Amino acid sequence: MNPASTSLTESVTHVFIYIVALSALFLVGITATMIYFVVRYSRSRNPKPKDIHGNVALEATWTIIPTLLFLSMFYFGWTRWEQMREVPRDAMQVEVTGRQWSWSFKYPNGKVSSELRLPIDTPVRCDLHSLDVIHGFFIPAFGVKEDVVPGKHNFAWFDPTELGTYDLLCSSYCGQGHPLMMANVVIMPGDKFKEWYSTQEAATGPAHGELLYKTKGCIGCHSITGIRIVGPTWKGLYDSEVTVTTNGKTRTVKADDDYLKRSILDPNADIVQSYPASVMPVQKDLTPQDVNDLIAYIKTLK
Amino acid sequence: MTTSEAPPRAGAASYLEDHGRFSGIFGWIFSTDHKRIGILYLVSTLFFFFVGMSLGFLMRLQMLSPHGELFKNADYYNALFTLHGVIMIFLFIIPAVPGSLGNFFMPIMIGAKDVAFPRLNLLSWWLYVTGAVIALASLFGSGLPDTGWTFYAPYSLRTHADIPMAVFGVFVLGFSSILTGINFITTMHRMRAPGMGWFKMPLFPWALYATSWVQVLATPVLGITMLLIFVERIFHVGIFNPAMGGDPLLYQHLFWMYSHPAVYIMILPAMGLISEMIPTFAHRTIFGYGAIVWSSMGIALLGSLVWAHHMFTSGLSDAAATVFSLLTFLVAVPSAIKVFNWTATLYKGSIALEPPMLYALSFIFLFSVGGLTGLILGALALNVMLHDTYFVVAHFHYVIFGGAAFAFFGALHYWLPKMFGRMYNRSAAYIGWALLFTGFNLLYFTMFVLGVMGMPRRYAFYLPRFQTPQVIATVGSWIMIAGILVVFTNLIVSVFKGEKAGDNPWGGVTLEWQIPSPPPTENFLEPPTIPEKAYDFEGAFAS
Amino acid sequence: MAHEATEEIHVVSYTTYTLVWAALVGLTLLLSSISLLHMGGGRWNSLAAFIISPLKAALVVFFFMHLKYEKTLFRIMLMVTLCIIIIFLGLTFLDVALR
Amino acid sequence: MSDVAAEAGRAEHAHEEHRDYEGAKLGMWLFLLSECMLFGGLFVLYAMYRADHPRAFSAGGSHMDAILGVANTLVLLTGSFAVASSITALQRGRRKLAMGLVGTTILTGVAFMIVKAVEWSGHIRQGYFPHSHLLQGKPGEQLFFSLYYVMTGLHGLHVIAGIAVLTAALILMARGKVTQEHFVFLENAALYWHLVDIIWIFLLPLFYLAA
Repeated sequence: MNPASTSLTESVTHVFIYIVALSALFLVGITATMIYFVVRYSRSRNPKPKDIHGNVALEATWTIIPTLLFLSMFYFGWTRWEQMREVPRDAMQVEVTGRQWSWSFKYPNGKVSSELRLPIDTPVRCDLHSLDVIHGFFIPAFGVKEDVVPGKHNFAWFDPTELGTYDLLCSSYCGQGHPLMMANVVIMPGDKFKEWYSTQEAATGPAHGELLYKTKGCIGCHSITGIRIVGPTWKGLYDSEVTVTTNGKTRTVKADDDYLKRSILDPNADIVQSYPASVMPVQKDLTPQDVNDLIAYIKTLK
Repeated sequence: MTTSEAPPRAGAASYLEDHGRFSGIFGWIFSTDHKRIGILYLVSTLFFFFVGMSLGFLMRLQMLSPHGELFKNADYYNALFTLHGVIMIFLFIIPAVPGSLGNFFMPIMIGAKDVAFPRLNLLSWWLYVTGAVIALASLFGSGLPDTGWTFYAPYSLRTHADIPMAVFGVFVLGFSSILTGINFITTMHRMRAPGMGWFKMPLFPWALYATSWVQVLATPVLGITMLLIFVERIFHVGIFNPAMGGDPLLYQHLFWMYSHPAVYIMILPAMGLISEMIPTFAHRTIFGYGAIVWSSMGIALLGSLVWAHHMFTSGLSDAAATVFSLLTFLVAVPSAIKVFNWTATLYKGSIALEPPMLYALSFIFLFSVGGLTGLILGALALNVMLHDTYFVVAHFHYVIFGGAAFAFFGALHYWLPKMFGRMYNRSAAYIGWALLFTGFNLLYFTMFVLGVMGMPRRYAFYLPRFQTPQVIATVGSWIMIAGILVVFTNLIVSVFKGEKAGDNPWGGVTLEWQIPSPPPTENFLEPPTIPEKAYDFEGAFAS
Repeated sequence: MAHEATEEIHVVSYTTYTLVWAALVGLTLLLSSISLLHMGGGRWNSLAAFIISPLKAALVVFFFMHLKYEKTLFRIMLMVTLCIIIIFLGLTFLDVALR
Repeated sequence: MSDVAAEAGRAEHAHEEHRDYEGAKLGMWLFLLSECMLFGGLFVLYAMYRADHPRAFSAGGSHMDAILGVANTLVLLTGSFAVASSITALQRGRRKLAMGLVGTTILTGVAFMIVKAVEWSGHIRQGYFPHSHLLQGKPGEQLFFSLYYVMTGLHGLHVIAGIAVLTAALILMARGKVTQEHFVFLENAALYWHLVDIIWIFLLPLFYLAA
């Protein structure tokens, strides 16, 4: 826990300390009493036991007092949580899209990013969408978590108060790439953010391809470093010889533009050897230009 | 089972010798004797415990390094935690205590000859085995099961694993559990010995009574949920598929309507075992018998109403989240009452720190940790932070392993002399316990720390900053497993080679201590003497 | 082993069964005519279903299934089960309706 | 030793012969309550989806043949009446009449299933089944039909199970195993049949009268 990361973490920390302290008190009390009794009334010290069937007053006490304490824990947990559910009106809206296995962030001006860059001291409301299964939007440093459920409009908001780079993790199990479904949350000074926010990303070419790689889910399965994740790596892929199975027949093809285009648009046409079929989703939201840009990006990965 | 040198008692042979109509292995697997069925459950559930434990061991090995010590492919790790969960929950901890110790001792403790429906009882075990075989057959289907034991939609609708087979296996296992519940409720209503009033019943049967109700009324909801996943996978009806208008959160509602009460199916019988062991080794009556009985029923009832606290971050409505959080704090009250009563039972007792008692006392400690961390998770603001992290994993293992399984292991030490007429090696039992207890806390307490640090569960790989606690937890798992091996080697050896135990080695007063060890097939050679009150130690020692 | 099969056996007369059957048929026809003839609009439709169906079920449970002649235990068990179903419905609705 | 074992074996056998009608009925009731919870889960789903898509459910209901639904209800109610009366007949010692009444119930069950088959095949022919093109883009109606197939399908399986149990009762009555004194098997079979009836009583307004 990093108590200064958002405006809410401090009050949540107070609840945490309150409940943990009370719980520790319970635990120590019970354990100490137990150990004392075991020592004091051991068979060697106390050979003659006494049957005590109960004591209404005592039992009533240890029913009522814990009930009240438990209710107080509920109360504090609930009121702090209410604050976490009330989004300030001036919050900036970011559309977060989770898919197997990557995150992408869309800003009000249409800018798309693979990192969640935010200005400091500005409340932000993240609207969470999923394109396939349930994911979990989890920023441990901020204590923020909300499931990203397909067909549902969940949200999370926070108010970062410290500069820095934090991890965004997926908290809800979503398959093979689950542990790798990460993104950076970058909290920037207001002016630096504005500068970044107003810069337009390249709309075509390899740079655009790279953005697509990071935001359209490719990154979840295809590495650019040469290691195997779920699918084949893109490093050195272009113009290499690939052994594939097409309609049940094994053949060797050259990974040229045609091959790559076919693999992006119809992933099950050629199945690369030692990789399973029907893992890659069909890419419905890529324009022909997008596909060309992706291929241009792959070409740069020598 | 070599008890042939035991002097034959007048009346009837022990259940170990009397194989009924069939001999050899068939004398066991076709026996309708509740004691033999209890032993069948004991052997089969412990077998699956060891399978599940081995999978857990491999998971901990994988966690030794951030990039995965064993597998570079997350698929294998995902299969490990799925199988570990399914096996430990559906094949071990749910059937273990009611199936083995419940079957063996509940009829004896209420003075009955057998359960109400002995053949149904055997059918339950067979269904259990069938369900287990079907569930494990899914391993050899289209891919390794990788959904986690929760089978959350829509992931379970899309994965390549053989989900229909797995959920059908779980459905059959649920059916077995329902039949056991029906059998136990009927037995306790109809088969109590004359004079054995409801409020003279020992607390283990009472706990089983509460458990059985949960089994009968909650398990069918799991049944229908699993059936729906099955139908969904085969006919694509879209009931939970968001692409077709279905609502994946309703899957979670239905799943937890069973699976939260299932936690009480696991823990309630264990609490019953603790309520047996503590009075016996303190040599005094239980403190607040009525409170323990009513808190069992209260837990069973309230526990069925808190399911959605597993869904606080899923987009549940704010009103529902508030109500479920409140109910969650209320269900903690009866559990707290039990803990206080057990502790108070030690007061002015004459305590023998035998191995079973050591397990019972560690249960109180570990269960308290589990229960209190449950309060942390039940608080809405904190749940947001801790949900789906190692904190939940640690909390669950403290309650179910530290709670239910510790009570089960303790009760195996407690009742082994009764079941097999032989005593285990006490020093080995102490050593096993010490290793188990130390390793357990090292493993799972570290997980609380990891959870607070923000380590999500079900990760085959993790960020380097989590490595030190992960390594500590793995070392803990080695110590714990060493302990388990010592404990069970000792128990298994003593079943065959242990010293003869008397009929009542601990000075217990419940009915099972009035009969020979091992018990004869008919249980009671003469009608049992029902004490004036439950756990009447003064009366027992006066006579 | 504690109880012998000495409970008194209550034989229900054919007349009772016939009357119950007639009532069930009558209620079914009433319900279907209300909804098929759209008597009083859709609101009556649901209301009729909400009242008449449980009434029919109660007739079956109490007479055909002999609950009227069974011990209180059976009634309590049925009530507990119904309450749990209603609570399940209510608490789930609390989420679905107020999301 | 073997004598002792044999004696114990006989005792066990005698024990299995022990009859506890109250216990048997209690067990059956518990099983029925658990069946109620099985369908209870589906009713929860139905209620939630109907609350989400009231219009679509009404539209879905308009594709149902209400006359067939009502007719089937009457068939099931009559079957329930017959099997209930068969217990009275058996208790009064009229075995033939009792067997005839159980036979009637079995026939009503078969008739019910035939009507059901006609209905399902009709819907499938018209193109109303999960994933059919008629239901594409209509999530509410899709859910209505999915629930319709799942709930009536599961109910149908229970009807088949009920027919099997009643047939077993009929055979046992013919063999003299279920008699005026020992009628608990018939009573439990009847209880199961009534549960099947009750579930249908609720399915009727939920699907056939949902328009």
